[in-house]
Amino acid sequence: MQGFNWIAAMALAVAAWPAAAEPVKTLRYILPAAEASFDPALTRDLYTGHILEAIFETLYTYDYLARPVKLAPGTAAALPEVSADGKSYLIRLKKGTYFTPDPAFGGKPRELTVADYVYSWKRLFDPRLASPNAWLLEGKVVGLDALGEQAKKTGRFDYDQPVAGLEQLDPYTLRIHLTQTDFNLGMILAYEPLAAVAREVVEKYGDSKGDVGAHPVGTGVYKLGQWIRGSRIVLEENTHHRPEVWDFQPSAEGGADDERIVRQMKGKKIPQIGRIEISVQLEDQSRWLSFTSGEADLFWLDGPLAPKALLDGKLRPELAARGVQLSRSIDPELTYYYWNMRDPVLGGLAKEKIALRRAIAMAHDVDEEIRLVLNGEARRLNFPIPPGVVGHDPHYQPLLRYDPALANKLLDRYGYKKGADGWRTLPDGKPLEITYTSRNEAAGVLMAELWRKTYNRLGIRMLNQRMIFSDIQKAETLCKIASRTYQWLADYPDGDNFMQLFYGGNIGQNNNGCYQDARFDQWFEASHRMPPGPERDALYRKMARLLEAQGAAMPAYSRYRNMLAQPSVIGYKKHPILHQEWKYIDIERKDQK
Amino acid sequence: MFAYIVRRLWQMLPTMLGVVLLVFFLFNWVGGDPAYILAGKMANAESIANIRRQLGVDQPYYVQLWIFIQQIASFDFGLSWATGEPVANIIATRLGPSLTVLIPLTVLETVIGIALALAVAFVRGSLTDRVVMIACTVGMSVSILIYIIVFQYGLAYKLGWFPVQGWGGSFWENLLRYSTLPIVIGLAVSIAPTLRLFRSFVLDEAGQDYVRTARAKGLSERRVMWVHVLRNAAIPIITHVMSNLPALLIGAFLLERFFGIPGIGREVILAVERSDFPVIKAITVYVAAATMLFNLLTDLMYQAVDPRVQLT
Amino acid sequence: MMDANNLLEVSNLRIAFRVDRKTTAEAVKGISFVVPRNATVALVGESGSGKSVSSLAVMGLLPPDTTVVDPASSIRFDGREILTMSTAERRAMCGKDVAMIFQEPMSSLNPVFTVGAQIAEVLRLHMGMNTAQARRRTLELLEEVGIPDPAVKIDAYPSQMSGGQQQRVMIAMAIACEPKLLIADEPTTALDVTIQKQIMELIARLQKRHAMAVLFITHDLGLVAEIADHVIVMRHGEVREAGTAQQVFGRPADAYTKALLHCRPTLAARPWRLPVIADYIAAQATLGDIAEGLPPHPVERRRGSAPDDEPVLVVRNLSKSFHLREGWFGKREFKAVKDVSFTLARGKTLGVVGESGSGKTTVGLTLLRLHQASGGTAMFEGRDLIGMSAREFQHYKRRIQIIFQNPYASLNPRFTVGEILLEPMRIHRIGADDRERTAAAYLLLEKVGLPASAFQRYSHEFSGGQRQRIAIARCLTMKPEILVCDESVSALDVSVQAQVLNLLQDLQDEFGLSYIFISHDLSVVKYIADQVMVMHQGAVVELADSDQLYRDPQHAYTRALLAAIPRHG
Amino acid sequence: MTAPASVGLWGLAWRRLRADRVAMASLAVVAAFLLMLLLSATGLIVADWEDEVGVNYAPPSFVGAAPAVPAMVPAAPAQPLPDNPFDPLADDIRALRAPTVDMYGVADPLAADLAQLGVSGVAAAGAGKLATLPFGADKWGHDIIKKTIKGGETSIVVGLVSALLAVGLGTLFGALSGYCGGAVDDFFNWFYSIFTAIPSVLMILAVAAVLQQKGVVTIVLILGLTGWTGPYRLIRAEYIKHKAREYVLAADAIGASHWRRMFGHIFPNVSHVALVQMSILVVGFIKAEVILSFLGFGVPVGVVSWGSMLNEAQNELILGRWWQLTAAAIAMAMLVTAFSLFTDALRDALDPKVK
Repeated sequence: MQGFNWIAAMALAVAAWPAAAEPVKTLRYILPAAEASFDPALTRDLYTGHILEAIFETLYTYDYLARPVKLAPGTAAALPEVSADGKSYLIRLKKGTYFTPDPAFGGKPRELTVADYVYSWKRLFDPRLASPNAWLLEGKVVGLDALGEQAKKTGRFDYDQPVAGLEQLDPYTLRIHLTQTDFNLGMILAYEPLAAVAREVVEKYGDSKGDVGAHPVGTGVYKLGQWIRGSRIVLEENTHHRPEVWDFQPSAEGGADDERIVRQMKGKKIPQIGRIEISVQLEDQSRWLSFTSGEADLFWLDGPLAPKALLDGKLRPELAARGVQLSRSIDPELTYYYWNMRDPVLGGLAKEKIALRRAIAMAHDVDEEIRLVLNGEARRLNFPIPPGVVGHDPHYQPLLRYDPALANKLLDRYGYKKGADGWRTLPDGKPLEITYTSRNEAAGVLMAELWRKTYNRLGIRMLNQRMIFSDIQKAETLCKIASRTYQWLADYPDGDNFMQLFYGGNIGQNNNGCYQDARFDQWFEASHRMPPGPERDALYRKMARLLEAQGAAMPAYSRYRNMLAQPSVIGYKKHPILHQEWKYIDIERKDQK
Repeated sequence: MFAYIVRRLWQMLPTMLGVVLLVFFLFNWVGGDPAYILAGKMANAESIANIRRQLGVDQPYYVQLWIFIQQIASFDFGLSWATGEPVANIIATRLGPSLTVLIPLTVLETVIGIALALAVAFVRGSLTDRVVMIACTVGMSVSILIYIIVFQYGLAYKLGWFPVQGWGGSFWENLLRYSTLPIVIGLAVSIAPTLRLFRSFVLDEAGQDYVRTARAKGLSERRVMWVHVLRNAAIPIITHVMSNLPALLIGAFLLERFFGIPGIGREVILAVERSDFPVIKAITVYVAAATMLFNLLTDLMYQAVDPRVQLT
Repeated sequence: MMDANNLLEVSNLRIAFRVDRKTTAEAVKGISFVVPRNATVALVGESGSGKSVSSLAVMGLLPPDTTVVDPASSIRFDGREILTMSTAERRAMCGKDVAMIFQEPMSSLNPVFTVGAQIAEVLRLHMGMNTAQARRRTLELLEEVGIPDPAVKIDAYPSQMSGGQQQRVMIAMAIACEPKLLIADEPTTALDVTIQKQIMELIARLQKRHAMAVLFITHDLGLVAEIADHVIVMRHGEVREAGTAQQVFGRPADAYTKALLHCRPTLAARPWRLPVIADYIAAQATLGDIAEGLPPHPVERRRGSAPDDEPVLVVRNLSKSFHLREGWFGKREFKAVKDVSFTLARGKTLGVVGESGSGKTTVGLTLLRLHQASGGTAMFEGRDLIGMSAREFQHYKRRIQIIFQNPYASLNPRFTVGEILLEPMRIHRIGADDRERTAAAYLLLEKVGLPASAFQRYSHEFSGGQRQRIAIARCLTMKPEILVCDESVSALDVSVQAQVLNLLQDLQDEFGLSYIFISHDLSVVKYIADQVMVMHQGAVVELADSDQLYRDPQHAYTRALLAAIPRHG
Repeated sequence: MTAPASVGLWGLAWRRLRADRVAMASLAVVAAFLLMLLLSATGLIVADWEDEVGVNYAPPSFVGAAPAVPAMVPAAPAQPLPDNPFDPLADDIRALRAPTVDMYGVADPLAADLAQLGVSGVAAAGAGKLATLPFGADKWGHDIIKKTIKGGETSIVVGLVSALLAVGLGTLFGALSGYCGGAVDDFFNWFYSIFTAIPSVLMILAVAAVLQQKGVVTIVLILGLTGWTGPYRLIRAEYIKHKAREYVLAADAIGASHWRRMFGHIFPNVSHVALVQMSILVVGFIKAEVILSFLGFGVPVGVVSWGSMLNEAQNELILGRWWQLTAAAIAMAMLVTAFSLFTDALRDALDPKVK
């Protein structure tokens, strides 16, 4: 054992080595999946979003504590001035926001102007970049789409050509002209792909085939320090950031917790934490053991780990005793089941097809799914717009309720007779088999198993098709998936972002059930032009009811987001839209290692 | 010697071509359409067509194949579809962590394997020998997944002997702090099959006539084993160790995933999960090339060990 | 009891091997013998006689986990009991006082060390020499055993030496520490006759010069006639006869010894039939004791070609080259057979002799088209067997057959004897149906001297001689005209060899077969062949009637071959 | 017909095997597993493994029921629409639950039918489910013992069939390559060098990355198509060795055709190599199936294998539900150990030194 001790001693010596030079407060965080490119235009996953949100800044952001969420100015001086017809937005920037120093600026500080935003938004339309985020502004801003079209023809995107819809009144003032009424643009502008990047940086490091994704230069509170791809990301405080002070009001539903947070944090400089160390850990066991052994300060308690820390939605006593804090919120997310309206077996508005779909919906035990597949970490949802999103109706009563006996009777009535082998056939005697598609991973298997139970309850044969994500997406855009469980996370917390999932005009994009109904489309188009309010909510209720009545889709649940924090973390509360809240919190470590 | 190496390299070309064709067939022909992953959540037909154009997957197959061959020849596989990182950079940076674990692991495994194999061969046929062999068989029959889960939970978490996972910036920190437990697990998993294999190598040699001669000379059993037998058994041992190395690079992916080691194996799995074809293609081709080069290296090493081998 | 003059005294040695948990097989059944100082003792016996086991027991080289040495056994060396020695004591003795050389010098030397290192290892271990001293002494030893250019060869690896040189190295290693006893276990069996002679002479010379005792183990009684002072004959783990060389060779007392002496064909005589052991054992049983062995057969067989011989196979300029891949695309040609021409007469035997690598086996294989000839013709009934298509040759296959050397490898181990015999008949549609073929097979079994019960058994259940009979029976199923016997009796014990040779001769007499008899053993060829063709490095150096060739060899190589044959009696 | 004394090489091998106690013990274990496979495949046992007999994650009987479980079970059937127990709005929803729902002016096409059929209410869920099972239950309440047996069926079949495929391919290619030599040999060697240049894990991953259809057949194909190289190399070497053996030359001399020599003469003499390879591969493939399941290549829904169980149970372990992992791991370790030991003994028994 001599040798072992020697190694252990060496290891300790090595571990102690960097400790001396670390007076800054450090927060350690774990991502459950690897990050991708740090180019806002190319971001597609929320893991990368964490980092982008810290490095880059959007015009708008959200109030830390306000619930339901409230838009707040980011680099903009104030909320936008929207014209009455909802077609024109006037935006003013705060002065004195600077990009972090970079050789691209020739060593001089470089102030942020509206031209940076205009440039960043143009990039989304550059065909060479093939940004997955162009849809955020697609068809919205006057003249912007035309610029992209022109580039496809000439092969070169002309960034210098002005866009009529993006009127730069002065370096700090921008007026956006929209092609149609849209009251949600403010929330869209808070989405991190629309953050400002500097043209000099992009041109220095190279776009598209270049390496700008490895050189993120933003105006945010943090800048990129050490980066071992796919393993370790260190963010350091941007000491040149414009001074900000923690000043938020407790929200009504936040109660005592919010009061405490305000008490602890009010008046402090933003940020308090000077260094964020993020490690990527792919395995559940590794993550959990890391957190419980104190190697992480904030912990995203996802999926399968929830029962380890939670009991009936509350922190387990042994963790509570250690002072671990739980912050729990519902993700602005809708999980729903759809049945393809163009599928020869399931689709169509004929009564026996509606009966078939509704019978299936009635035979599915959503609560069992929540309990078994999600370990209880979701809230049953009857309305297509989840809580915390504008337009949600907590009082909406579902039409489709779990009642397998009734469902079977309904099928009997419509001639789906059971054969000698115990399986039902179509009314015309042809075999009845329904394909349920799921992703090729653990959760996909579980869901398929659950659905198999549902179909077994009805005496319907189910075939499980498991595909990789890209193939599912491809098949969905072609209306080739018969039925699936689909999850939609809000891009912006407005009901419009959810109702568009069923809009006939979005078939081939994300109306994956390929649902098309003239009444629904008409109501959706009307709601799209309205500002939020009771009038729009009423329309949403009719739309939700129609979906249920026709058995096109059934809302299922929204998942909880559970964040655990070590006792040393101060002022933490999970925000439903923001990926992370690092700049709003503090940490107090007695044994600063 | 030089002529031999040149000739061997020349002979690798058809194999390499086969690997390239196979990889091309798998990914460009059978593989799914990457455009849908990259298009994001609001994909429409037009943006997908644009992505396909940017990736070059809308070209005829022979053009794609030619591009692929050019990429291999120029060591430039372009950028990862998922992260935009140059593929060459991915391979260069992930190799270090993998080797930090694998080289000590291989060295220890080989040394311990040889020592134990010789020790067991001393008592061949005895009860100890049989018990050790059965223990090895039992050890081999447990999935590596279980070793990792249990060792990480037990040694790192419960006993706190090792960090649960992690990877640092300095080589020594990585080697002495973070790699220790993965190496221990790797050893626990691999020592049983290695011991069995090496034992059979040693016993094969121990039955040879020259061993009888050595004993007839009055040499001690230790010298017979460690000098006469080992030197001959080294030939299959070298073959085994060398041919295992490139495969181990990928095979250690479970260790790398569980312990957060940013190595090649983990990268491959990540790429598979993200359908990041350029990365998988590049790694496959390079690992295949490495395998072939290692085979050549093995043959060159034979010459040093075995005078009967004439490389011509 | 201990005679100070006896270096090694083996008494009541009893060794058994564990077969499985319950059964053991006794290999040595309580033998006793002595090796006097300074004397050469030959331990003679056929395979399974226990001679090697006894010698390995002296060296302590028997596998410890499966060997049971009877506790009553005793091996005393120089007054010390070996069997009860500690391992360390025995190690100190082995290689120093007692040394051993083995049958296969190639595999007995460690392939990855230079010969110098392997010799020096003994010197450093037992003589306490340092590296330089050991190297000097190694050079002397290599010189002494007749390695040419020892200063170069000392750094050579065993694979870079010929078989004879390897055995010389083994000998050098054995005598390095001036042992009192050298045990030589069939040291020349794997070598060609000319080399065999040199090694024998070397051992004899060294024995005299170093005043050591030699325990010489061999299956070939004739080999030791010239060098042995004492001869011990063993069979089935027992000593059949022991005595001085003169006594054993001159007046053998035991029937088995006599059989061994007479079963082997000699150059001097060609009896009508070779005597076999059974003859002697039977004679001993009936006559009690016979002083001179069996009376020789009254008629000697006459051999030789005659002008009226009907040629059955005429071979002209047969050549065979192998191509070895070399370089990128290059090939190197190796001529195994160069322009061989001969005529085989019906009912006669052509002997083909030569040392290993002379191409004699290739000639046989090429004639059967088991190897593709590179050139030449082989005319059979006016057709060229070499030139015809494979399809045509299929019909000729049954008419020219071959019996191989290794009786253990030439029968398919997964087939019963019946299947082995029926297969050729089925292929060539000999016989109307399987019943008829089976009947024919039983007849043939009888003909080659095997019991009918053999039909249903597998070849591994038979001894080497019996297997060779099965192989012969297989050929006979097709009623061939020409039989190529490729070293067909070389792997057999002397007594069995005689039986098979007799069988072959009987068959020739009965069916008028023509044999091409390939062998390295000149005595056997002399006995069986009418004509002898001597091959050397792929070419024919001499072709003559056998009596003439042995009486008056024309070529120097033939003479060298003949001179190397050990003579006795 | 056969004389009692006459035993073929296989017979001899069997005799040697029978003398080996470890071999016979492991053979008994393997046979027991195969018997279990046969019974479960024919539906004689564990046909009902999918019945949800226990509560979710019911612990093993010898551990005793989890305290929280009985409290939860009766709660479920109490309400027609079970509320999430931590739903802050639960009370409001209950209060507002009316016999009819507001249709907001949307017509229900099935209103008339449903009115006739009436609301039947939910059958009591969880009623009659056991709080503990002999070795516990999984997520769905399946009996772990039955599931393990059923999973064994899949795993062993996957192992056997894919090993058969791999050895079949390897033997065929190896026989052709070794026997024919020349261009045929060059071609197969080229093929072999390609497949061995790519490490098998990477090969499996690459195929995994592109393959659309997942299922048992896919697993078998992946394993079989990547596993043939080992048998190929050995069989080819054996054929090269045997091709030059005298009994094959003798067969040539008596006029046996190429085909007959390849498969009539040589194959029986190398088949033990194929057999040993086969058993080695079975073990390897049963273990590989676990890794494949880990990577998401698992068996389809409704089918269970040890791999899918281990994969499922991986996360259960840190939640303290160790029984599924333990059951699958032990079952697998037992079979694999027995199979490996048997393979070793088989190899010794078939040792071709007899020849």
